[in-house]
Amino acid sequence: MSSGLSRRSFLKLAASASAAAAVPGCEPAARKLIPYVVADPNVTPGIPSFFATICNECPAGCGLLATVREGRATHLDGNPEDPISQGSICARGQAGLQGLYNPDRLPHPMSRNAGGTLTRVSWDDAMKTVNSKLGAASKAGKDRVAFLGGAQGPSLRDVMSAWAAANNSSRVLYYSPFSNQGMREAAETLFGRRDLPVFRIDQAEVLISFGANFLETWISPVEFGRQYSEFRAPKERRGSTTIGRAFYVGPRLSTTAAKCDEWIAVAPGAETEIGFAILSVMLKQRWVSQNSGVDLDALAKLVASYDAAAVGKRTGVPVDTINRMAEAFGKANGALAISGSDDPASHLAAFVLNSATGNFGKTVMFLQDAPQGATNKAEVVKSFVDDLRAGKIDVLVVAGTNPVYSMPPEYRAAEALQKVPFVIWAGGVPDETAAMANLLLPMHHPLESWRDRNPRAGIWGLGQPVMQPVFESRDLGDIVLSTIQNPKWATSAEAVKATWQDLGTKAGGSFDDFWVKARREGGLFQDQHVADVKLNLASVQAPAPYTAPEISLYSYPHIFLYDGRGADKPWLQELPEPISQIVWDDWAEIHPDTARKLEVTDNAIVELKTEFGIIQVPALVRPTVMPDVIAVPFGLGHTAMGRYAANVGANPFAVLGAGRMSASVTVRPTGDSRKLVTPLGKSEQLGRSIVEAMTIEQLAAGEVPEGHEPEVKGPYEFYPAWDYPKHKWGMTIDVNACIGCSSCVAACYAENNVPFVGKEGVDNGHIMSWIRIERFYPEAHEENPPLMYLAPILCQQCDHAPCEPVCPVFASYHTEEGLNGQIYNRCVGTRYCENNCPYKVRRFNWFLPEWPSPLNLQLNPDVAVRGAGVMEKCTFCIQRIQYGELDALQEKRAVRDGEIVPACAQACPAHAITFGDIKDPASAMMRRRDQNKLRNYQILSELNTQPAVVYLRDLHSAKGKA
Amino acid sequence: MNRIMLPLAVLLLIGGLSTLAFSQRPWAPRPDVEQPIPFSHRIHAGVNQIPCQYCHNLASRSSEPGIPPVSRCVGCHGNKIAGAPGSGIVPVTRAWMDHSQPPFEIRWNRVYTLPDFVRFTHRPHIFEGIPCQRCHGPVQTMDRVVPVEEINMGFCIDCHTERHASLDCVSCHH
Amino acid sequence: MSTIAVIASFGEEDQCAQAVHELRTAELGELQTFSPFPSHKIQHSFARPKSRARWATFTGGVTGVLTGLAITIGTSWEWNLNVGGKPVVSWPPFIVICFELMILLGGIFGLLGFFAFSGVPALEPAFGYSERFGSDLFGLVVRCDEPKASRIEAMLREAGAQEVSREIINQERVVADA
Amino acid sequence: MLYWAWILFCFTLVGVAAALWARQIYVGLGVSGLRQPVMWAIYITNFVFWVGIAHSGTLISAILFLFRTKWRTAVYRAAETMTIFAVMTAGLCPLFHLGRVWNAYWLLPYPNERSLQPDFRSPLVWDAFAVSTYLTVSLLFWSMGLIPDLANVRDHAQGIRKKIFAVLALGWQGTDRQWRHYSIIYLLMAGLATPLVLSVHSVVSWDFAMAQLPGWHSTIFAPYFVAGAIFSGVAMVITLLVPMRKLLHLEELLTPWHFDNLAKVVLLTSLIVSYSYLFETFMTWYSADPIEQMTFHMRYFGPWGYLFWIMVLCNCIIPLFLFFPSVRVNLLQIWIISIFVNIGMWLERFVIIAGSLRVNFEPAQWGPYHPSITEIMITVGTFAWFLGLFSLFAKHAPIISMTEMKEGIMWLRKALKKGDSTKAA
Repeated sequence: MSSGLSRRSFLKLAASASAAAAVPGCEPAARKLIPYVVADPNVTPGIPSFFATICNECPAGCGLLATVREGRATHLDGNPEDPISQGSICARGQAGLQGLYNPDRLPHPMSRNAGGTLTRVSWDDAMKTVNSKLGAASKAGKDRVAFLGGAQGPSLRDVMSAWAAANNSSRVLYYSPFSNQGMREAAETLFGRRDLPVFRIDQAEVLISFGANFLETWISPVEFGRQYSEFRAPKERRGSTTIGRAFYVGPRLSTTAAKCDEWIAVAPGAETEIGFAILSVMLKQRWVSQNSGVDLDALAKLVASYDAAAVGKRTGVPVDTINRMAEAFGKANGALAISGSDDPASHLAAFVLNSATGNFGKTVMFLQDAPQGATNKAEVVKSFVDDLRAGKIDVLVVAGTNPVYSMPPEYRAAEALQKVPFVIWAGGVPDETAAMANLLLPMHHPLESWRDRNPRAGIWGLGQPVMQPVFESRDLGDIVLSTIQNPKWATSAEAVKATWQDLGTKAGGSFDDFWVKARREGGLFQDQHVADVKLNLASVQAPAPYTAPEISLYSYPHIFLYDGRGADKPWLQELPEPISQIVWDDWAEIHPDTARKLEVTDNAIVELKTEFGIIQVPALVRPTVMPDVIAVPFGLGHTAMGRYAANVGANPFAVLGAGRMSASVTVRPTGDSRKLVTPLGKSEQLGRSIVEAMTIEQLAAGEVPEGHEPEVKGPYEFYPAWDYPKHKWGMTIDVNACIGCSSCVAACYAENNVPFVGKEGVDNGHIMSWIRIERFYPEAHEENPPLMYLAPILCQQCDHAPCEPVCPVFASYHTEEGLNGQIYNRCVGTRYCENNCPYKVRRFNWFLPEWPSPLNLQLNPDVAVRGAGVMEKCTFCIQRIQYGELDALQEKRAVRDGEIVPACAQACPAHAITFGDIKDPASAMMRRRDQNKLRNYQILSELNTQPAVVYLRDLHSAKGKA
Repeated sequence: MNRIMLPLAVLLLIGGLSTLAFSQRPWAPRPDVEQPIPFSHRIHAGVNQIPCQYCHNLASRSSEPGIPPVSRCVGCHGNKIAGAPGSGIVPVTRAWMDHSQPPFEIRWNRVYTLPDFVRFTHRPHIFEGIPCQRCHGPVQTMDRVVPVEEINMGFCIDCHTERHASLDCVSCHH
Repeated sequence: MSTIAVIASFGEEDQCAQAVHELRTAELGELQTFSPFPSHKIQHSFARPKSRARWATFTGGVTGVLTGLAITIGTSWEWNLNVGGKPVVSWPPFIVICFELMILLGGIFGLLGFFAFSGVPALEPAFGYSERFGSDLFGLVVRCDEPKASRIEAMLREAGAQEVSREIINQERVVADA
Repeated sequence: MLYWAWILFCFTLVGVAAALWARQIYVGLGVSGLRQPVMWAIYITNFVFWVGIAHSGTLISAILFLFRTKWRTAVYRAAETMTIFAVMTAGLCPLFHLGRVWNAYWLLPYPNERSLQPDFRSPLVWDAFAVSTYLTVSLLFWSMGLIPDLANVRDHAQGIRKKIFAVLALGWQGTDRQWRHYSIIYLLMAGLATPLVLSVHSVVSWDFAMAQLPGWHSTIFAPYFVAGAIFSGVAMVITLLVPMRKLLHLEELLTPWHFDNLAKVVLLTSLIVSYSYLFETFMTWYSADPIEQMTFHMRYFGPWGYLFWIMVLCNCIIPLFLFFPSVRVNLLQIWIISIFVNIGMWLERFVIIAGSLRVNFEPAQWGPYHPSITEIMITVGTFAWFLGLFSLFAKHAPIISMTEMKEGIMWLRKALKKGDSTKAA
């Protein structure tokens, strides 16, 4: 940002040019226009600027492209240059904006007095205190000052190390609850490496996931979502049309499991058994690749006690299933086994499976360089917390991590923090750790600061600030660098630049060009050579045979709230978890059989007691979890962290052992209940064609499911058909590619100023999302159903739209480009259109929507904010269509295919949504329809509404074939 | 009979007219807008023939026409910038010299506003060669800009119909 | 020659009707009756053609249908909007509007026609009206030349009039009826 | 005193409802229990209910006038008055339910600079036309019938009352000329009102039948709704007349003979309505449309099944007692039956409107509905508004048509003379 502009006037200008707060109706727009003194080259009122930066919502390190309007970031998309995100981003990434504009962010430094109350202090006073405390501590002895942070990029690590060194300390620690310690341990045992390998699901034909929710939270979900849709796409393989076959072994039918062919329900911890049993079958059947280099004798010894029959007995999995998986895996041309279990032995099994079939280097590989470990080993963190408790630290700086919330109870982190004389907390929304800190400093949001990331070898992401800070916050690096004398870099921006200077030197050429390119492309992306690793089975001990506890608790990172960092973002709370469809709460999924045994029903609060403690969670009785397992997601149960997160649900971290995601548990119904809220009505389709599926065998044979038409029939017209002179916009949605991640939903919230309504609002049926992931269970009578039906449902933009002729005032009408337009300012709110909409995709504003300041700064100025009493709906992002058409008009050319992309299609990591012109048969959208003619269907097509959206049926393998 | 009907008709007429008069019309122009600087469009655009888009340089590519930054003023006024005390250029000088001070910013008063549900964008209008005066009136003759046309939907629609421009509702309302 | 009004009151509808019939056939003067309810017999005895007010209703109905067609088709052409793929001029729904406007304007025109033809609202009271004519008696006023009055009185008494009286009326106070 | 207490009670309830409505306008429709997918519920139920109530008034006054039915004279003024107030109430209901009620006038054509007019293809615009026409024509018809009676009141009133009624009576004196034109126009208005009353409820039923929602999309809706309207309307007439007869001492004018005839109409329309229920079910089965069948299955056996069965009890079974002549002349018994019919017919509309919305095409969007206190109080308010207005009118204006009663008494006297006393008994 140019320096010629004060932040206040800049914000005022932003406000004047935006439509954010106004309401259709009568409120006058801003009446003052304040010019720049010197025009900012990055800000053109009315035209978005784009900044490449990096995402901080999980360790995957996706590249982002931030849309900045009038100096405000309004939308986050994937950075198309970035090899991980490749232009798409998950819901959590998009909700980063709500972290940036969170109304509960610490607005200014605060200090806690002896009484425990917080008072506002100035930055100068705060820094004076910090300096004196640090000075005293560093003089008191070595290692009396410490830093505890979340996963960080190389530059900030350098800064923190330099700071610690200047303070006579070496204690800089990084902690994050999900850092794949099990996989790192297994890799260290087998290959002598602690970094994470690279997975290529798209290179496999068969995939076995041992509890790895790779489409939700595991390692790099956006990348895996893209790979998985490639893997599942029907392809000619060895003479027949097939899709990749996927097995999910785990306690819960997660979104990932739902997209697989088969869910093998096992109790938590039993995944390892299945893995070894598969190995044992493969060994017996000689399906182990001869030239894999695996020591077969050692392997035989390892799997000796994992005979399929014995494992089947111990885990309850049919032997036949194990054999089938072994056969599929062993015979596949490219197979991949992954594990997301907390048991290191399961990772061991997965690595051995991949090695034994010769897939190392093909579907999974280590790269030659290994990035610096993002977080510290569990033992290191534990001994550090012990040191804290022992009073060995005088000043502790905590930033970017929330130990009080997410550390296992055995660490006793809260107690340890109390023993530290002076805790400085720096961050956004004050969380549980902040509640124990002596000094609270507002830290820049990642979108406001310079930083970098090295998520894997060859990928260097560069994060640049995309806008001026919203609050009186400072960058963490700047804060700590200002406390040391003669720092190597004055600011963290300089530190980042220095790191990149090194990279630039290695890359060669002029640094200025390199730096411009890096900032434009969002980083440095280089191809990396695959490392040749050798499997070493010598030191591997077979794990002890598994015995299932009577009832076990299984916790898994919530698809949106992850390790709890998403809980303060209303979008993420309001997105229904795809499988349970629950919003704004956590829940204990209990199998109906178990529920009967325990005598609990939906919404009854159950008390879950482990050796570490007790949590109370409302029950959700569903068949989506293994019997005798109770599944509770991580992410909720905050006692602080702002209005959206605090006092919602329970925190499973508090009852689980270090690094564990499961535990033996005793369950007691408390007799109380709390209503779990979902926007979902019924869980079955009742035989209606909403989400359709077919087996790959049917597709290969050229058949269509019984009672369905092979392709979309031509329109039946009673009246003369309307002509669309220019364009006729349409969409093709591949249900098979859709992974249910809800990224499209989040993108729609961001792009179209869709308000959130809170738990009560959802319960009252006021949810506003224009697009939703619909989830249906298969019905009992269905032959060969998929595990779950999942598909995005949005306005179908029908040609014979039932909603249009019933509107008395033409608020709903058909545009000249085939869209179902909704004119908000004309709407009188009869709601007849929604009554007559078979798809129920229209949303009514029951109240005046509210975005607590400064969340309103996120609003898209191209879209009107709808007032109370108005119906609203999806229009395929009409503002983007208009923008594209105006661009084409100005450049005197036709609109190019792919030039206009609605927010949902842009966000989709699996590229399930394609948008284009129906009148252009060469458009990617129409080609996708044509190439998958047998899979085309339209929702409720018997109504002859003639939707502009054509879905492609979901594909899965027939029962027993997978 | 007239004794009843005539007063009734008058009453109805008065009622109707007052409803019209008092009904809210956010797009209605406000004829008297004082500006912080006695900036004259007549001198700039009329006498000196400076093209509109020299200062409002975004009009051809953005929805907004662009309010010229102070630097644009300084660019021409150059060394005469200081001006005599009390001259109209003084606030510009102050804004230029002392731009970190919010009190010295220039706060233009908006003359034309559209309600929030109208998504007007200048870009296609400039591209189609519509003279600025079509909507803004003969600005080059005005010392202080006052609106000439009442920019309501009827005004837009008349011109769109005449020029066969888009009459699709979503063009402006979304 | 002064004009005389003979006012008679009857207790029975039939008697009044009979008197009207006789006086009308005798052509002795202008007749006006007052009755508490619409008497078909009295109306019949006047032997007048059917009321022309009914054409007002007809005109209103036709105007309504035409107005309906004009506004529905006219306003549809104004914007030519596509709703649900239906034609811009969709006849079936427009019939509903035409029908309702036919009824509406038919009713309003009918009432106006009634006002126009019957002289209601009447600002001046009719000559010879008595409050009892509104409740239980039938009144008959005969306007005639003075010499005929006695004969008329006799005829009225014969017809069964309960009371017969005579009044001299000024030219200005002639009942407005023609 | 008791009377004024009753009026105060009614208008207090109206005040409460008005305050809640004002709050709903200010805060948003979220204060109602309406939700996805039940976007229409009690407000529209009330609308259909009150329009239905209105219909019997026009039926009694216009249709029976055309058929020269003799028993109508004593009750038609009350029935017609009920029509006016019921249409006024009904006209308010769509306003309660509008999201932006301040723009309600957009439903009617008026000149504007944007040349924007309503979409005449929308059943809601037909509604706006039908209901406003109905109100206007009913008012004209009613006030025309009132003119001779007002003249009569004028003739017997004193002082200021006389002056007021003199203006209201428009100088009516019952001359042969006045009666001549009056009779023909009154007849023609009755002739217009008859198709109007059929059209209005048909249009109201098309609000639903024109939608493609299962449970709404049905061609039998127009006759079915008209019969239902007359059913509920005549029941409401009985509900009002029985206490009115007692309180205003009209025993001489409103004889059991009148009620016997009203009860027969109730019985007939009850049978038509029952037949419609059966036929709707048959059509659903015969259509072999699983979605339609599911909707009806849910209507009978779903979570709101009990409402349906209460409705069947009230509308189909209880009215069967009217087959007994002794019940038909027992005022207390038919009064109780009429109240059941009112409840049943209100439920019928609710079951059709909200019940069908609840189980729409999209199972994932099925949802419950619970009326909020705002909706309940506004519903109560509509009843209070209607009853309050009716009470005021019954007390202060000629609620029995004197003119027609006079005609009727004349006829009765003659009938007695002829010895034809059976009808009169």
